[in-house]
Amino acid sequence: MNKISEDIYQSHDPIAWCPGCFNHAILQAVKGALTRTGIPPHQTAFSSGIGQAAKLPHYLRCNLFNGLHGRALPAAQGIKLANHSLQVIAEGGDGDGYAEGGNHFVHAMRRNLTLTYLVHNNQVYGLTKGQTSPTSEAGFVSPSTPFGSLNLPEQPLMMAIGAECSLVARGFAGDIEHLTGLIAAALNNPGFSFIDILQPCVTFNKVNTLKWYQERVYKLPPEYDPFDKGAALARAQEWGERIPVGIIYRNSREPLDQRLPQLEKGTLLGQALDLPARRQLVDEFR
Amino acid sequence: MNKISEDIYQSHDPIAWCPGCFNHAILQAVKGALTRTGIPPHQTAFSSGIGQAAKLPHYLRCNLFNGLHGRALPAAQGIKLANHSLQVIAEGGDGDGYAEGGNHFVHAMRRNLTLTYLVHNNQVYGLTKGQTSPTSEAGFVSPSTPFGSLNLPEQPLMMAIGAECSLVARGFAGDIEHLTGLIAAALNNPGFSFIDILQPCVTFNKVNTLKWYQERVYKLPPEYDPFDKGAALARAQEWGERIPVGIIYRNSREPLDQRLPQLEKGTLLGQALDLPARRQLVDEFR
Amino acid sequence: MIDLTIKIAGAAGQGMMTISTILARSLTRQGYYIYGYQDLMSRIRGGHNSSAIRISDHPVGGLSEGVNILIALNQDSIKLHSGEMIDNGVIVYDEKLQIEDLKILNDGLNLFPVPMEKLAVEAGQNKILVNSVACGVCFNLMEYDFDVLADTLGDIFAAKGDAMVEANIRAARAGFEYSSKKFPPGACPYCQLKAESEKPKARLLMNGSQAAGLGAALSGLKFMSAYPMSPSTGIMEYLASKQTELGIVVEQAEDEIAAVNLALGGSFAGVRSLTATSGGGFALMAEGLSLAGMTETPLVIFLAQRPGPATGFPTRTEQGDLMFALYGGHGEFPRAILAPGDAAETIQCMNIAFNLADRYQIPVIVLGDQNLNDSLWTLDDIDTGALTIDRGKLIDSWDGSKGEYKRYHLSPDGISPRLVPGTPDAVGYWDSDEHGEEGHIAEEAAVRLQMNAKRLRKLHGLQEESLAPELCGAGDQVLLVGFGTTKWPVKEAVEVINRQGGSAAGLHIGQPYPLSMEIREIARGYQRVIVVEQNATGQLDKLLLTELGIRADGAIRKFDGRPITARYITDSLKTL
Amino acid sequence: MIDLTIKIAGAAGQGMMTISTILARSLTRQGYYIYGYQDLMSRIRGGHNSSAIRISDHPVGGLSEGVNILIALNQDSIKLHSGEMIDNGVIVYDEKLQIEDLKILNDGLNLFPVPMEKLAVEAGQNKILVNSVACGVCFNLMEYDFDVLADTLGDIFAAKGDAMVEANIRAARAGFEYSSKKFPPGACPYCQLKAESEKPKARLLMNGSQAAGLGAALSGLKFMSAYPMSPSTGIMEYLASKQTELGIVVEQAEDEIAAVNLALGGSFAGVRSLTATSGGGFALMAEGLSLAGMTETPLVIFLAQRPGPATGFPTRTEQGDLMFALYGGHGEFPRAILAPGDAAETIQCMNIAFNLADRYQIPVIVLGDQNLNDSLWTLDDIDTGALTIDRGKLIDSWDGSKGEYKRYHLSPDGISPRLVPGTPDAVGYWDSDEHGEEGHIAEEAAVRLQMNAKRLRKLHGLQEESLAPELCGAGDQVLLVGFGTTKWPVKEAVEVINRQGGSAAGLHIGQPYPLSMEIREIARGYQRVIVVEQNATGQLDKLLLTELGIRADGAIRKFDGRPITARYITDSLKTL
Ligand SMILES: Cc1ncc(C[n+]2csc(CCOP(=O)(O)OP(=O)(O)O)c2C)c(N)n1
Ligand SMILES: Cc1ncc(C[n+]2csc(CCOP(=O)(O)OP(=O)(O)O)c2C)c(N)n1
Ligand code: SF4
Ligand code: SF4
Ligand SMILES: [Mg+2]
Ligand SMILES: [Mg+2]
Repeated sequence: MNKISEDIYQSHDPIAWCPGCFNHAILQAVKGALTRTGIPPHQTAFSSGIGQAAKLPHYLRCNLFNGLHGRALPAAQGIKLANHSLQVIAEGGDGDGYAEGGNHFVHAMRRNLTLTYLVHNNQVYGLTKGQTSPTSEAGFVSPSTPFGSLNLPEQPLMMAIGAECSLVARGFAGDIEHLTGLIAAALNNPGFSFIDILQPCVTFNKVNTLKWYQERVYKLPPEYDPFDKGAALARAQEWGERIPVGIIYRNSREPLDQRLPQLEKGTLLGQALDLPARRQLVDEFR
Repeated sequence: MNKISEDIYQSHDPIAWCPGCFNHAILQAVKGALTRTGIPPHQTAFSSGIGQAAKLPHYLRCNLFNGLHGRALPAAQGIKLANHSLQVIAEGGDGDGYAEGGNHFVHAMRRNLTLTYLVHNNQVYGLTKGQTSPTSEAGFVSPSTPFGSLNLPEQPLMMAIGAECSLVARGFAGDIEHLTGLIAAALNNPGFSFIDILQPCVTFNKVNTLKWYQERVYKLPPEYDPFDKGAALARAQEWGERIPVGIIYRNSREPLDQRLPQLEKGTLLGQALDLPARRQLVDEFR
Repeated sequence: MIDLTIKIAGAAGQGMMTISTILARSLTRQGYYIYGYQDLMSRIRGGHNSSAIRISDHPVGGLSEGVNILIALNQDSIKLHSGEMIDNGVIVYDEKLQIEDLKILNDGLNLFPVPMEKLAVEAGQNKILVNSVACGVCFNLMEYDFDVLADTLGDIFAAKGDAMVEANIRAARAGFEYSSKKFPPGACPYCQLKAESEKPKARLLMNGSQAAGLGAALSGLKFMSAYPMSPSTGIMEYLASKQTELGIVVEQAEDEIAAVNLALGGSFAGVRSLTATSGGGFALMAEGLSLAGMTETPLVIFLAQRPGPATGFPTRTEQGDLMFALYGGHGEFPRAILAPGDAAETIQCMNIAFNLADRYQIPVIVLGDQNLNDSLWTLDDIDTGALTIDRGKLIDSWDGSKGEYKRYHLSPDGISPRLVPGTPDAVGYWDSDEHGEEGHIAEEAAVRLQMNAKRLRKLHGLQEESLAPELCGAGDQVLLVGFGTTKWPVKEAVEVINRQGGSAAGLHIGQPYPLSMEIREIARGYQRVIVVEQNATGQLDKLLLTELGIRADGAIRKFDGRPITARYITDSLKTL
Repeated sequence: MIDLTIKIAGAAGQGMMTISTILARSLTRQGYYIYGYQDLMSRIRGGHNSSAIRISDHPVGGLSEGVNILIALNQDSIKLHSGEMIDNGVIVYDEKLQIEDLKILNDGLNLFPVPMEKLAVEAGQNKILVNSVACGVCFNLMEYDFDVLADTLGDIFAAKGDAMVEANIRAARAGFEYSSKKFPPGACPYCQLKAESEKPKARLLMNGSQAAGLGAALSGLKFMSAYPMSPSTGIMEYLASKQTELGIVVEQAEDEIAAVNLALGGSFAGVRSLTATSGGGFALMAEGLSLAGMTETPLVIFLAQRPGPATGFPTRTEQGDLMFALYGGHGEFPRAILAPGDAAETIQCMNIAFNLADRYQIPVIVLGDQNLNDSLWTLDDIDTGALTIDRGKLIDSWDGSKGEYKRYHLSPDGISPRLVPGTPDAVGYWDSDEHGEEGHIAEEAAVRLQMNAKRLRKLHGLQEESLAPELCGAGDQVLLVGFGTTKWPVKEAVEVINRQGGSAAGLHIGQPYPLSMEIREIARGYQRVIVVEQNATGQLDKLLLTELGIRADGAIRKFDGRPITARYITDSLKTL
């Protein structure tokens, strides 16, 4: 498989992120993982929301549906159902995925289609200039919460494990190599794979900086068993002094794309229209 | 407090539910709990969505904002923020709360305003005539899933505990007395209280019938400690042979309505407008 | 001319729909035209519902004002509907009902107590067989061949097993025979139905939701996502029941926002995709509609209207969302709106909708309403061969020597080649921001002007091929103009007016946007143009003015949630 | 007449806004009128942004075509903006920039390299002080009193401590002095600004978002919920910063659907509530808007338009959502739409909006756009006493002897007493379904007709008190009609036309719905009515036709995301 080199993913679109932003690192990890898994650009289908994170696929050679803020997942699932031979990747920020798109996240996990969902979690709204996001720390001061956020930060990993998400991981944009491995694992996983990626925003998040993360982030030990749900729930709650990264949870749920009888004969896209069968429907109304 | 009798909650609106429906039981439990906690009708504020469940407040004497399908919680929170002296109760079905309104559920728990959220979970869409709901069992056959539902049913209790909801309970409409107690506990709890109520739908759900529930439902033992999150996560996952009812989880989070400095002097509604302070704003633009 | 109305009334859950379906199917097979309207409350049991079928030897599509036979399944029904009866109509009711207060009734009415429940239980130990007893009674009153009914019962109950079929036939026969004794042939001429002399035609019977689903299936639909909402749910339910058979995926979404974005994803991936909803759900789809406009993603939305605002009247009818369909979604982008007036036209419109969506890469809205979606309609046979599938500029190969594929290539007609994702040697960027030809985010004023113009340019083509309106009636004084389900009531009103010495014509607009220029030409030929629509604010009225400069001379509007009738139109016209 | 434009250009993040704010505030205090426009890209760093301020001794509200002074913070700026300069304008840039390719420039231009970065570092070891250096240079070029600048710097940086204040003043002085050497008094007359002779007026400077927030606060707002979306976010941010001080709650919602329903909840509970958004968010609020209509819940929505469809141009301007504001939401219900043309009018409109919402118990939409919301505007002082608070039929006591309280009591004007929940001895049912007077779900046709009529009846009162349009210009041939932020460019265009011997007048519509009948009367007085608007499809044009029967004789439209100018209007008019 590994006949592919990274530069076949080169896009012509000039990058519009801040210099030093860790989105650049995520971009590199995505390219690395695609290279490693050997997926050619034309077989990819990215679906992204709106925000800084959601711009990522423009900086890749790929098929892209860059839709609405918060709606990366519904579009991604429509794509997968229509053509499950595509490698589908949904991408967006924490505001995009956990605020505006929160409902779709929960229900996408229930459906469990084979796709990879990458959330650039910078704990802030980047593109709209620094407002509080669902994952912002309690007390986070921002233009929308000038006296500090009073809400409990959302716990996406707990939600995902609770919803029996097929693969649940946390990545760190400060460690490209490790992140690349996680994304590659997600791309290879049959079912819905979710990676919450800790991403320092150098412009608007002065709390959760690279250093802040570096002091806390640790890799799950090799003996850690992600199939152990109890252990996973415990690790998912670790936040503060120590923050685990790696594959926190996985299970063996069979993905919807392998369970729908309609997709046994091939993709919806590829299957010839059985017009005679369709025309026979008419007779039922006689 | 208990000077109030149940008939002060009598409404003039004729009930439009099916005969034998367990919504009638829930109505009785709600009236009972209001009576027990001594809340007079004019101090209530119900907010409900759309569906069979959401009709309940019409059959009570209460203040009611009967809004949109899925939007009981945002309206309820707006009411509470505007006048936190009201006893606010949000009410709806499983489709209403977990499908259309899923995003609000998650974020309402993050906010943690003092209000009670009652979900009549009949595992089906009643008002629209029997389609699959987010909590329908895998394999559930309905007009929208004639070959059986392929999705994993949603686990609202896991979500709620994961989101650190202040009080998480499961009730059973087949046991009015027990349910009344749960609702009364919720009404007395400072913070967001959530009760998922198992409600047999005698018309459309032929799987999860009264008998089905009666064979499975058991009450949490008196020694059970709802403050133990690990234990709560374990109980929340019990479904199948045995289904626990009672207060599964609670914590001591301080509710938002007690943390907002703006509400210290009284309700927003009640506070006099400080017009001079407002007019002083003008000078900042000179 | 045969024109007979049977109304079945009772509490929700008593089976009115079953009776009307059995009668309607039996008579459609005999070559009659049927229109069947469901008058429902938004509840599952109790309350008061009714189901009316109108039977005729010429096409019908609206209620008449007189009921010939009323099957009253409960006491209330007699009180509520006896005023609608023709002078000497027959009211059939169970003999157990108390009828003291029926003295208020018109003397001419025939009150016909039948021991329906008793006959049902005798026939099969099951009260539910009352439905078949009632059908038997009707068949006798209509003086129609019992075997026709027995055949239909056989087909309808086949899935429930032979015993069930036989019990139903027994029950029906019991009703038929009981009735025969009381009403010998010729006793009720005003209920009589003559077997058509000609050989029965190959006609079809379906409701509008089924027609929409069938039309989509025949047009190559492969993916539908929707969230249940009356009166649109039937479309999803129909297609869901056929999905494994046809290789279609029907996905119930978590909400309407997901539904529309799922469909857009499917369409991006290259398959024909559909969503369906009613006003409230359409409101939630407005952002997705705008996204379809910007990304140039084909999309068909079936919008089954019901009276609003908000939850409104969930089980009733209105045409109150025309302007919302036209202006819903932020920003400016091209779209098309179709508004079929019956089931046959619905099938055609679905076909046109999918072709327009693909060819122009735009969202197309098909407007239905509760009357269209829930009513039963007779169709002349469908010529499936005439339904075409034109995918427009969809391409699944790319010649790299032509350079890079550009999703938004600027073309004279505003439509760019649309690459199927997965095509070797090429990728496509579809973008919700303003973008350049290659589909990346753009900021320049010049690019904006080009791309906005490119998108809006599609309106020229759309306008040119807009569906011609359907003109009926030879009069030349008054032109009654409507869209959607006013079609048949207007037609019937025109016939009545002209028969009574007036001079009217009717114009049915099947495509409210863009409007055909022909409408302007036609309207010029009349002294008065009267716009007929089912809303309070005159939405078609406004549209005719802004789009074609037609200033109507009068308006006939109805907005009580019940379908408009020819009589309502003719009565209103007298006051104008 | 003083009319001077300074443009500051560079990459996002270089501080153009800081410079323009310092200059604008300094000069507003001196009694000048300022209009400051932000030309931004949708990114945080890099790209190309600019900020232009126009300074005049009479009110201004749009860009002029000629830039007097360009502060170029990077190379690109010179290339991109030199074409906009007046013949002998001054381009100020850091001497470190490469300017070989500046040969392309018009000979008359004054290229003025200043060691800005060097002076900044010298003044305070901090490159960011370049901003103050640039301000100093400008003040010299304008030949204006340095102390005025020093005062403003003192105020603006006060919060950052004395050291910061002093460093900024040092840097500004360095720029001022460096410039004085090169441009002695009188050298650049075309940049010169005369200190006004009269005593400076008590004028104010703010952007449109601040004006909206301030207007809401002055009108008794207590609750706001919103989800961030450019260009509306500033309203929430402004009010959030004042919330503890004023006893307001500002809640950032999880999405726009929550935002609108939170606000409706607040309003139901009896407090004045607001939400704000842009097109995409408004699309998501459409269902809530319809709910406000049905439940008769007062609601003010500030809709800050940006070019669509979909994500479109997030940081640019357009008036493309007028029809969506008018027809958004399913079903038919009354609403009002206001469209202020500047910050002062925004404050008034917010006040009117809250009063209309409370008095008619309806949703009121205030239309802004990126130009209104992000631009800096000078206001004559605000007469806060003139802003009234009228809560309409809000009641907080109930006399049980009058019988039960009925939320939807049928009244002649369509407006029912609105009980605050919590009022002893009474409860109120607010319902999203069609309902009877008591607020419970209803199904009857007669109730529907009554309630629909009750709601729509409010339009009569609304129409009668609709804001009168603002007429300017004494000409009587051409009437230029616009709404919202075309106000000042139209005004200026009218002045230019009349000055050049034409005969024009301008009409600004501050309330697009319902439209004032006066507009029809006024329009009759002109030979030609030309509609000026910032969209491609002519939405105001359509509105004038459907609502008032005014058929425009021509249209001037702009839709490239940049604000319209007087010059654009006069040039376009020549081609009509
Ligand atoms: C419906 C809608 N609401 C709001 C916005 C404005 N908006 C654009 S991006 C964004 C949030 C960005 O935050 P996040 O998703 O965390 O992405 P980041 O920029 O931090 O990567 C918002 C609110 C929008 N485009 N559409
Ligand atoms: C936006 C919107 N979508 C869909 C509907 C239609 N609808 C009304 S109730 C309902 C679901 C009812 O199911 P549930 O919430 O479980 O309540 P139940 O009737 O079972 O008590 C739906 C889909 C609606 N009213 N509004
Ligand atoms: S604002 Fe933050 S997230 Fe966005 S590009 Fe800049 S550093 Fe990255
Ligand atoms: S449909 Fe089900 S939930 Fe609804 S009233 Fe009937 S039994 Fe109850
Ligand atoms: Mg973010
Ligand atoms: Mg339910």
